[in-house]
Order: sequence, then C-alpha cells, then structure tokens
Amino acid sequence: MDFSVSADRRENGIGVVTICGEVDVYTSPRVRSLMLEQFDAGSTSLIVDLAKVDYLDSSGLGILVAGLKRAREHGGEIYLAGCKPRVLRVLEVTGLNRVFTMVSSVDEAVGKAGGA
Amino acid sequence: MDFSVSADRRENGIGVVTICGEVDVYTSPRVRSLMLEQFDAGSTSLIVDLAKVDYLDSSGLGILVAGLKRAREHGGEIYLAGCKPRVLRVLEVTGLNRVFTMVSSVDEAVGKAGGA
Amino acid sequence: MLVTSPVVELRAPCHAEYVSVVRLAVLGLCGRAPLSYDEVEDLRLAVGEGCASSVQRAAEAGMDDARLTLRATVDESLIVLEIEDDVPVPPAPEPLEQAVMDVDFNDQQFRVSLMQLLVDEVNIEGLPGGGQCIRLTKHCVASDGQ
Amino acid sequence: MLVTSPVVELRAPCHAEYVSVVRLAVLGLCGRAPLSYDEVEDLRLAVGEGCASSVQRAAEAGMDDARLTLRATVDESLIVLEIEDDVPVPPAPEPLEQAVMDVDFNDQQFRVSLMQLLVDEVNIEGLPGGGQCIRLTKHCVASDGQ
Ligand SMILES: Nc1ncnc2c1ncn2[C@@H]1O[C@H](COP(=O)(O)OP(=O)(O)O)[C@@H](O)[C@H]1O
Ligand SMILES: Nc1ncnc2c1ncn2[C@@H]1O[C@H](COP(=O)(O)OP(=O)(O)O)[C@@H](O)[C@H]1O
Repeated sequence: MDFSVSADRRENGIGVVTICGEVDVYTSPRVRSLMLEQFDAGSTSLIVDLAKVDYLDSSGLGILVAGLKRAREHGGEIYLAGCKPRVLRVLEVTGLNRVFTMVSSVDEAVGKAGGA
Repeated sequence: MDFSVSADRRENGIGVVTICGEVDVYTSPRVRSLMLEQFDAGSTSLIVDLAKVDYLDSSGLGILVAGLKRAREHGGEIYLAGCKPRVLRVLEVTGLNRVFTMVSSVDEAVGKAGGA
Repeated sequence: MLVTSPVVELRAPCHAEYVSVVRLAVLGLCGRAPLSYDEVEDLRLAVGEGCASSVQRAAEAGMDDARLTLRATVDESLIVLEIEDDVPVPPAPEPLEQAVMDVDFNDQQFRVSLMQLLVDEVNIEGLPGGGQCIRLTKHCVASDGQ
Repeated sequence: MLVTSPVVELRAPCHAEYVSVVRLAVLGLCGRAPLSYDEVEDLRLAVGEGCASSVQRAAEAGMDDARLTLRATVDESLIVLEIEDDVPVPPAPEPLEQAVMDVDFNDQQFRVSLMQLLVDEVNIEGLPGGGQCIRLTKHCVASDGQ
C-alpha cells in the first residue's frame, strides 16, 4: 500500500526517479513533481526506475509521456528501467513500449545515456 | 488469494496438514475435513504446517482446538509449525500459544513426535 | 457518538466467501491512515470476526439472502468500522449444545472478546428492523490506548 | 442485458485516494472467479481507469461531494463491473486546450480505449439524474474473446 518517489542525479547529470508502489490517479502527481524538479535542476534525460511498481494506470502513462515530450524537446530521453510484467503489459497494450527507451536496470540506462 | 490444504503422512504415522493462504470462516471447513481425514486414517498426532498462512481467524482457531481435543483424547498432540508473526499474534492474544505445541518447522515436529 | 457521515460503504451477501472481500477493502481503507502494519492487520482481523459473526448467524437462521454491510469512517485520528447485517437477532442467547470445551471458538461471545482485544472499543446493538450492528473504534494516535 | 442483481456494492467519495480501495475490492471479488492472474489484473486496471475517469470529471466539475459506486456481479461465466458516479455529464465534450500530443493520456477517450483493450465489453451511459455509468463485462470462459 505504501507509495514513495525519490530522485537523485548521477555524475553525468542524468536524473533518476525511483518509484515504489502503485502509480495511479492519486499518486501520479507526486511522480510528476519529482520529474519536473529533475528537469528544472538541469537534467535533460531521466531514468524512471519502475522495478518496484506493480501498477501503472493512464494517469501515470500521461505523466511519463509528458516527461518524454519535454525531454525530447531538449534533446534528452526518458529511460524506463526494470519494468515488471504488469507495467510492461500496460505499456504494450498502449504501444508505448516502442516509444520509450526500455532498459532492464538503472545502470544499463546510465551506460546508454553516456554524458547526457 | 488462492487457498489450498493438503495432507500426507510421515513414516511414524504422524499426519501433516499443510495450509496455504487465509484461514477464515470460508476456508476453515476444508482444513477441518483434512484434519478429520488424517485422524480417521489412524494418526493420533498431527502437524499443521502454517508457514504459508498469513491470516487465521477464530473459525480456524476453533478447528485447531477441536483437533487438539480429539488428539489428546487419544494420547496425541497437535504441533503448529512455522507460524508467521500475524498467526502468532492471534495465538498469543487468545493464549493458545501455550496450549498447542509450537514448533519452528515440520521436521522439528517430526523429531519431537518420535513414534507418535 | 459520531457526527461524521460514513465515507465508504460496502454491501455484500452475508456469506462466508465474501468476508475476504470486506477484509481487503479494510486493508485499502486503513492503509493510508496513520497506523502501523500490525494495527491495520488487527483491524482487518477484528472486521473479519465481526463479519464471521454475521455470517454464522445468517447460516444458523437459514437466511440465504441476508446482506452484510461494512461502513467505514476513517480520518487522521479515528477509525470507525461498522459491520451490519439484517439477520434477526434471536430473543435470548441459544443454549450451546456443547459445554465440553472451556471456550467454543465459534461462539459469538468468543468473537466479541477477540474483537475487544484488537480494537479500542466494541459496541453491539440490535437494529430496530431486526439485524445487528457491530461498531469497532480505533484511535490512531499512538500510545493512546484505553 | 443482465438479469442477476448486483451482488456487491461499494460506495466511496469520488476522490483519487479511494480508487485504490475500489481496486482492492475487485481483487477480492475476482480472486475466486475462474480467471488467470493476468485477467484479474486486467480487470483491476480497467476498473481503475473507470474510477479515474469519474474522479477526473468530479475534479473538473469542482464537485467535492461526488460519490463513486462500484457494483459487481460475479459468477462462474460472467463478471460485470459497473462504475457509477453522480457527476453531471457536460452537454458536449469540452475542447482540449492541448492538441500537441498525439494522445492525451488524461483524456477520457483514452481511458475508454484502454478499458476496451482490457475487457470484453465497455458500455457507457448517462444516468437520468445526471452522472454516468461505465459497465465493464468480462466473460470467464477461456479463449471466448469477442
Ligand atoms: N497528462 C499529460 N498527458 C499528455 N501530455 C501532457 C500531460 N501533462 C502535460 N502534458 C504535455 O507535456 C508537455 C510537458 O508538460 P510539463 O511537464 O507540464 O512541462 P511544461 O509545462 O514546462 O511545458 C506539455 O506540452 C504538456 O502539454
Ligand atoms: N469449532 C469448535 N470449537 C470448539 N470445539 C469444537 C469445535 N468443533 C468441534 N469441537 C469439539 O471438538 C471435539 C472434536 O470435534 P470433531 O473434530 O468434530 O470430532 P468428533 O465429532 O469425532 O468428536 C468435539 O467434542 C466437538 O464438540
């Protein structure tokens, strides 16, 4: 039941947003705030760690897509890391798994992003 | 959500009833049937494996106590094995942890029971 | 006792198989209250006992169409959970056919004792039209036991 | 369409924080139906979308006291889940202020599409007294998709 979001930045300036719990119409505004904070702090790319997320609804999708749009406007990218089957299911059903850069872990994303 | 109960017998004739899931007013009759089956098959003592039980209500307690009564009438015993904290909580609050023989595992119970 | 109106109401058949649905709803409702994991689980167990009590009375009365209602008011400091049924309460407690055991665990009184051990207050009242309401109250402020 | 009467009914404030309670109740209700884990989760997601849709309409209408009702009929072969609210439906769809994105994920139409991908049938109707009812139907027999 517990929900939490936290953020930090890697050496290369990429922001990492880590979410635990269910992302829905109630909790997604908190994800949005932290993503915006990271952008405002200068990150052009973000890694969203979904390894501890079991549930993601369209409110969460909307926020991820808004983030992707903003990132790409500035030459950046959004990496979705460690998606569990249920989250993958939502992304697949909406075709968004082909829109985001899907990675298995935060470290893989850091590697891919290079000096983002 | 899934509930299951199964039973088998050890070399020394002791019956082992293994429960997975929540024991409540809906599921406890199935525990009762299997305990009775084991008694009818000749077990005087039973080991009830609760290692995969997260929830036990008074219906479940009633069935365990009925079993204990029947076992003791025939010189046997009921061993409660591997209780998780929530199940322990219910047993403690009702004082039944002092009435049953509490063991950490089925194997410990088999050892204790000897040639039951 | 309460002035707030019930915020969540769950109605289900008064049958054993629906008790787990009620318990899950309690988990959802109390999951965000300022309670520890164990306190939430105690509430869930207390509600389960309340429902089991209704289910047992319905079964004894042979009432197949009995209904069970959970009414929950949850705020920062107080949780009130009411379990209501429409099963007529027998005029006098029926004599137990079995007095062998010290305690009969299917005895309604045992369920009530258990609920009392798990929450701060238990009130049980008969309803004007028949049926019964068990009200469980839990204060959320830590170490405020009564 | 249905003759059976709704077996379980859950009423809650039409606020974002109660959607998880409704989803948990669906888990409890469908957990014993002949459905796979993924089918139950799909239903839970579909119901979540239906509730989010009501919550969003209530927020847009500034209706703080709006109520949300889940009505569930679950049997061996058919699950019908109705999500009803009392938020007046605006006469015509309001123009979206943002047409930059291909899809607006908070758009009600997107939620409906998602629900359609997750269950067998989605019906949406306005209620006589205002408000809206989304009816989700899922057939339980395997590979009977329509
Ligand atoms: N839920 C959403 N679904 C789709 N697009 C959105 C959503 N929220 C915001 N957007 C769009 O994504 C873009 C970025 O939004 P936002 O993060 O609010 O940044 P900003 O307001 O600084 O442009 C905006 O163009 C906005 O219209
Ligand atoms: N739920 C219960 N709570 C307390 N005692 C019970 C309960 N069910 C049965 N008993 C008692 O436990 C004893 C054993 O019951 P049972 O297993 O039905 O065996 P039997 O009918 O063969 O004696 C009986 O004396 C019965 O009265």
